[in-house]
Amino acid sequence: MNPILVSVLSMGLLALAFATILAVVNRRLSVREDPRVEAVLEALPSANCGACGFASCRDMAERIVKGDAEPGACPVGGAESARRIAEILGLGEVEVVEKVAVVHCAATSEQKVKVAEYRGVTSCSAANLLGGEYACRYGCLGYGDCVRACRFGAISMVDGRPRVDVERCTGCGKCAQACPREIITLEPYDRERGETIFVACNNPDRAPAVRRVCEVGCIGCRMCARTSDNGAFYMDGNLAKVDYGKVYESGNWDEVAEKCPRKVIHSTGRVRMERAA
Amino acid sequence: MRSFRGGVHPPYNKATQDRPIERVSPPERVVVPLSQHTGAPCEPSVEKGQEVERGQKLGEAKAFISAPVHTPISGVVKEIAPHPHPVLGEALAVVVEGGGEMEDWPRGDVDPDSLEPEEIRMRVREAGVVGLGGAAFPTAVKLSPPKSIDTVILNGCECEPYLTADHRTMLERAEDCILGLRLVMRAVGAERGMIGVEANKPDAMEALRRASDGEVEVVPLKVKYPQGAEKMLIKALLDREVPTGGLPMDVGVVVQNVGTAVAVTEAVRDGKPLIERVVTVAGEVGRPGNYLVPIGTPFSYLMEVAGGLKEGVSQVVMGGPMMGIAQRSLDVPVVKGTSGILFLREVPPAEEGNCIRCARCVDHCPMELMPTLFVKFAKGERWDLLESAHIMDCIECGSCAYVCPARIPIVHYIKLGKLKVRSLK
Amino acid sequence: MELLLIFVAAVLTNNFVLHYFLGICPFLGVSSRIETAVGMGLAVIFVMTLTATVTWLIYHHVLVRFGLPFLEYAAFILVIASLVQVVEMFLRKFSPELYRALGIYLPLITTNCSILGLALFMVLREYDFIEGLVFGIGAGIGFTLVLTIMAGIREELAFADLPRAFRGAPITLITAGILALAFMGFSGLIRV
Amino acid sequence: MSRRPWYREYLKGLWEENPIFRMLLGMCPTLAVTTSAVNGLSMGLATTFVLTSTSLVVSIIRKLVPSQVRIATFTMIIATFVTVADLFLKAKFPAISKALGPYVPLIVVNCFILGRQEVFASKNPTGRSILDALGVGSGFIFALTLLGSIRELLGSGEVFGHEVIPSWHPWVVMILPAGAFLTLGFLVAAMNIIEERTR
Amino acid sequence: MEGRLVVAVSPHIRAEMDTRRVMMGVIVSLVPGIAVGVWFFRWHALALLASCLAETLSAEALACILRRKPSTLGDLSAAVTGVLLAMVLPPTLPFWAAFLGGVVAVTVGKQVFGGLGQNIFNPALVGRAFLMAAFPVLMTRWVAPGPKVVTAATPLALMKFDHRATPLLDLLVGKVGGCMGETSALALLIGGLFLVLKGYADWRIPLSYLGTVAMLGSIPWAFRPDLYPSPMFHLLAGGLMLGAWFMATDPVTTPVTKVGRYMFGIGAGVLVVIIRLWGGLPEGVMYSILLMNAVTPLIDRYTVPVPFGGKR
Repeated sequence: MNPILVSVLSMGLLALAFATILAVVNRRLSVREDPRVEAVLEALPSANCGACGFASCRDMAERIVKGDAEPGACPVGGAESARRIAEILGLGEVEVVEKVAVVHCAATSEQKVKVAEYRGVTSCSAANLLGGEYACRYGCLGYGDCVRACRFGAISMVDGRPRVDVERCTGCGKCAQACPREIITLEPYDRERGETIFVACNNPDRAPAVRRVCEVGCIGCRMCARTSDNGAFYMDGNLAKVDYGKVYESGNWDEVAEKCPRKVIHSTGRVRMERAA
Repeated sequence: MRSFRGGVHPPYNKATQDRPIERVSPPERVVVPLSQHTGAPCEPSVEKGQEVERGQKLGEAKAFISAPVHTPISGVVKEIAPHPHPVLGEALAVVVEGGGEMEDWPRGDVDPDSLEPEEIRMRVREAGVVGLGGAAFPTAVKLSPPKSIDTVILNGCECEPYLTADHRTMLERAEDCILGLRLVMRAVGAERGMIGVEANKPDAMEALRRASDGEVEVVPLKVKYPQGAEKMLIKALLDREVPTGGLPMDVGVVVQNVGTAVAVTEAVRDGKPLIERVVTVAGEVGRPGNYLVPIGTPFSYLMEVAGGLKEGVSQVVMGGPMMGIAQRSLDVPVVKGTSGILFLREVPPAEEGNCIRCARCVDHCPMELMPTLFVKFAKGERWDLLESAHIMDCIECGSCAYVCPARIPIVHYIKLGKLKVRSLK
Repeated sequence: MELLLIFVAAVLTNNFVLHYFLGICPFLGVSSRIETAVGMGLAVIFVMTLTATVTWLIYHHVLVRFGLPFLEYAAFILVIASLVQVVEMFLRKFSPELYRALGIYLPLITTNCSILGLALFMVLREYDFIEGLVFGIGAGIGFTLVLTIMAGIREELAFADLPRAFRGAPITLITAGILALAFMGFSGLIRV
Repeated sequence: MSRRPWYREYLKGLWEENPIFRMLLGMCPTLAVTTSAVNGLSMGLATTFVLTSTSLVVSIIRKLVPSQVRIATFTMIIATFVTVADLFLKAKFPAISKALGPYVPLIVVNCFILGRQEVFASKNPTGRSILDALGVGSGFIFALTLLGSIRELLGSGEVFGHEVIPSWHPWVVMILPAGAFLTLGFLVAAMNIIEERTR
Repeated sequence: MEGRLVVAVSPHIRAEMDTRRVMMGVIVSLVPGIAVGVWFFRWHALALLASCLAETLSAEALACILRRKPSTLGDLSAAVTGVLLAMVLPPTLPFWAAFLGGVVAVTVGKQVFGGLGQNIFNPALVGRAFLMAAFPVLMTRWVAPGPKVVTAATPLALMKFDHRATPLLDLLVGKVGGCMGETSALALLIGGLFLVLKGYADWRIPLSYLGTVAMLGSIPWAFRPDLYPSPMFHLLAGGLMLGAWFMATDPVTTPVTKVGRYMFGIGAGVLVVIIRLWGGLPEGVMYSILLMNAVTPLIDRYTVPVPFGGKR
């Protein structure tokens, strides 16, 4: 017999036999999987970074489809992936407010009053168990848990306090979770000017107590609350706070920041504009 | 001699064991924190400017797990404000100014068998008695166990180096210890009373035996740290193991510190609230010793009473060196859980080496845990794995860190890990 | 006795991973967790046993009979691909957990050279049916053994402070190298 | 993807998508045959031949193949070309064929050949697919030859059979499996360092 | 009170034993073995020791510089590796080969894994296994002890290939061919007992290791004493004493659990007997330990003890 013919025939028969088996098995053992999971997974960045708190992107995709997670739950994909996921699931437009991390303590290691020698695990959560080495019980401990928590390299320690690179910050909130003193929060930014205004102090004590522990803490003088034209600044006890519902409508917030005697009202500097778009 | 597995033998340094308890005349200003115990802080029951009598209640315990606080001196309430606290860092405290010499509290009389258990519990609770061994758990709560109790154990081990307050208490107040034990037995309905004492205190055992007329068992135990940990003590005395996550009452036992027993006696017999306690002051001070100190006395005042500091003190610890808490300043007051104040010169080196997996920590852990895993997971921030490694069973006795040749602050990692495990739930 | 020699050789002395470099991709990829490694290993043992059986039958009763041994690569790969797909569907149905854990590596069993290598070696060494079967099981067990040891080591290394450049594949390869050195102790145990 | 200039399709395979150093695929032949530089080079050439031919065919028929059976189809195509390469080597270069042993047929299951079909040839026009295949193939040849040279050098003091270090005391371990693993491990680490420095 | 107070988590006192002392203890307990080696092999032994030490120390220092970490020479672990490596090399090995062994031991065996405490395999044995694979001829060229260089086979090789037993007394004293520091079982035993009794190492592994070898070794001997070596011979010959007391007790590469340490010893013992009796090589101590090093993570993982008060 012609070897070519035999080859073709035998391979063909083999292929046929296996195709049949596969077909049968496929029918017998088929598992129904929601095709939307694959689609949602496509819309996610697949970085498997874990910033959302789920095990993996696939895990998150399954949960989104099940309804256990919001379409905008991926902090990295941001508005774009949220929009696509919402589209896939037929939910329509989803509003995602973009935020950046701000640090409510701006004191350098020299400006904070040091009261103890700390020996132990070099992490903020660990140091916080002992109160750390500085007198202020509300300020930055300075061991950089937030730096390690950030997967985007957006935070670095400068002069003993964290500095957020707003260009890199995705607003995922990992740093805020990592900070044992809750000094870091996520706040919206001014879409016009691309910057976030915030109070760089978290100490609610009265002026003498603040002055004892820090050179630059908020002393609760109410100056910001008095000079703001639309009440965008208010006092929470002895600590100035920003009302983000109003502050970007305010016409004079940079003037308010200028007037603060302790200069604790800071701006993040310009956030990359295309993120807002 | 009876004991438990694991444990360590730190140098005991009990230089103050021959120094009789000495009463400290009260300072002019005491700071009485409203939270000196495990559980909910109590609420102030006085106002600023109010005059108070010695023994008057300053704070009322509203929650079940709580204990009231009383003023150790007569005087005027100066302020009610946050104040440095030796355990909590900062807590609401009542400041009383006054002073004058303190007299002995008038002694009452009581027959333990004639009192109803409820009456005992009520008096103990009103007196604000908490465990004086260090953990400061409200005693009245321990006296109302929801399970049946067959044995009450008095803990006279005092296995922490330096501390001798319990030793002196047993020696000088043996009868009050025994009476306290009988009151506790009456309150929980237990038949059996035992006192476990480390074998290095034969004089204390002798005194207790004499005072007890053989009714309670005074048992010598192997000299080994942490013999005085509740679970280790129960294991050594009764060969019962408290189940993981459980309490002594799960094996039918209530454990009380000997100092607590004396406080119970005073509360029930004399109606005296817990306004003073025995504190061992040791280390680099002029006159180390055992002092009967009013609660709320600042450490700095006590330091002066004890003869002032010597050269080169770099660390002040409240409690023993194995489990005590390092203090940031001497402005903190003596609280109910202050068993000792140590002024230490030598401090363990700051440098942490690599774990060489020598397993000394594993071999010495009295809870038979794997501290290697705790450090590994905590360093790798795998908080999820810590709980399944049984981190919550750790009693933080410090044996592992004590023996670690790499000088790893294991207990620090464990405390951090526990914090994270709790916050993940 | 002959069978025992084949078995021990496949497991220890001529281990597929450490001696023939077969199945390195899954060895590098799936060895980061012990559970996954064991799962993968079991899947490979299963597939190898099946492959040994089926390819032997096909080679001897189809290809040789019709004088077509030059078709062996194509035929073998066809058999293996189908088998793996069956295993995949099987797992998907009966053990979704395992299916998820093994993830993309299940299809990769198809391209796991150890499976094709097994078939090729079997033909090369002219094993009879039973020998082929023992060889298949042995090779699978050897693969699983090394994979599991590696997974244990890598779980430990996950907590080590490795130099950055060595994280991931490099340290795994170096560890495999040392493991290969250690396995040389078995040499001479069996002369193949 | 196709917006890139055409020569990038070739160049990317040399470094960013180098199958060995960056993507860590196709390790089995890499480790097995690189006992000498010549073996590494031959294996690289054979693999590149298979890869390029397969990419050519796949990119031509890419629209005809239903997605369910695409993997099987690709594999069969690869197997065909591997058989061709194997028979060619056996006929023309028997010595090399013997040295490479069963690792020539094992090209069939080289993960990155299939990988290129999946991610590139099945989605791109013929010209680009061939460039891509040639690029990745060159990267593969580069890696194999480098590895083979190092192992040959340390193992016998020679490279491509030429004495480089006179009176070198051979390190036998380098031609053993252990040497292969260790060398590749350090090589990948070195590439990681280079990558980090140049980025 | 001058200055600020130190805050740290308890305990505030520490035992005196630190890593450096542990390593020093190992070195001290190796002294008898080294002394015998130097006595028998003279300047060969000293030169070997010097080149291994020089290389492990400089490789360690270099690795620390490259990784921009503080120097770890002070913990003496590199010194221990150097001494141990020298002891498991043939006395006539050229210096450049010993040098290479030192490099491999410290870099491949230890530093690429992240340094002290994180390596999976015993560094000295990695160095030796590498040399063994690289230079099989050089690594099996043995000389008889004494001032003159006379080629001699090791007792194990004599046993394996010629079925000739060496007198036990010679094994005990060390008047036999073999690696620089492995020949005298007695000297090693003294050092090993010191190591264990002073608490520098755990006794469980040597005990279970030696015990397993003796027990398993006696089974074939009981049937064919003419063909198989006696258990005493097993214990005293080759590198077993050195391996059991000093290599298998390396804390870094052995299990941390007590049960695990018994398992390690038993496993290594089984492997030694298998390799010695049926393998192609006369000696299997090195391989047995390396192989058990490899499974140590698995052992540790599956022998986690039940905590106090847990269900047993």
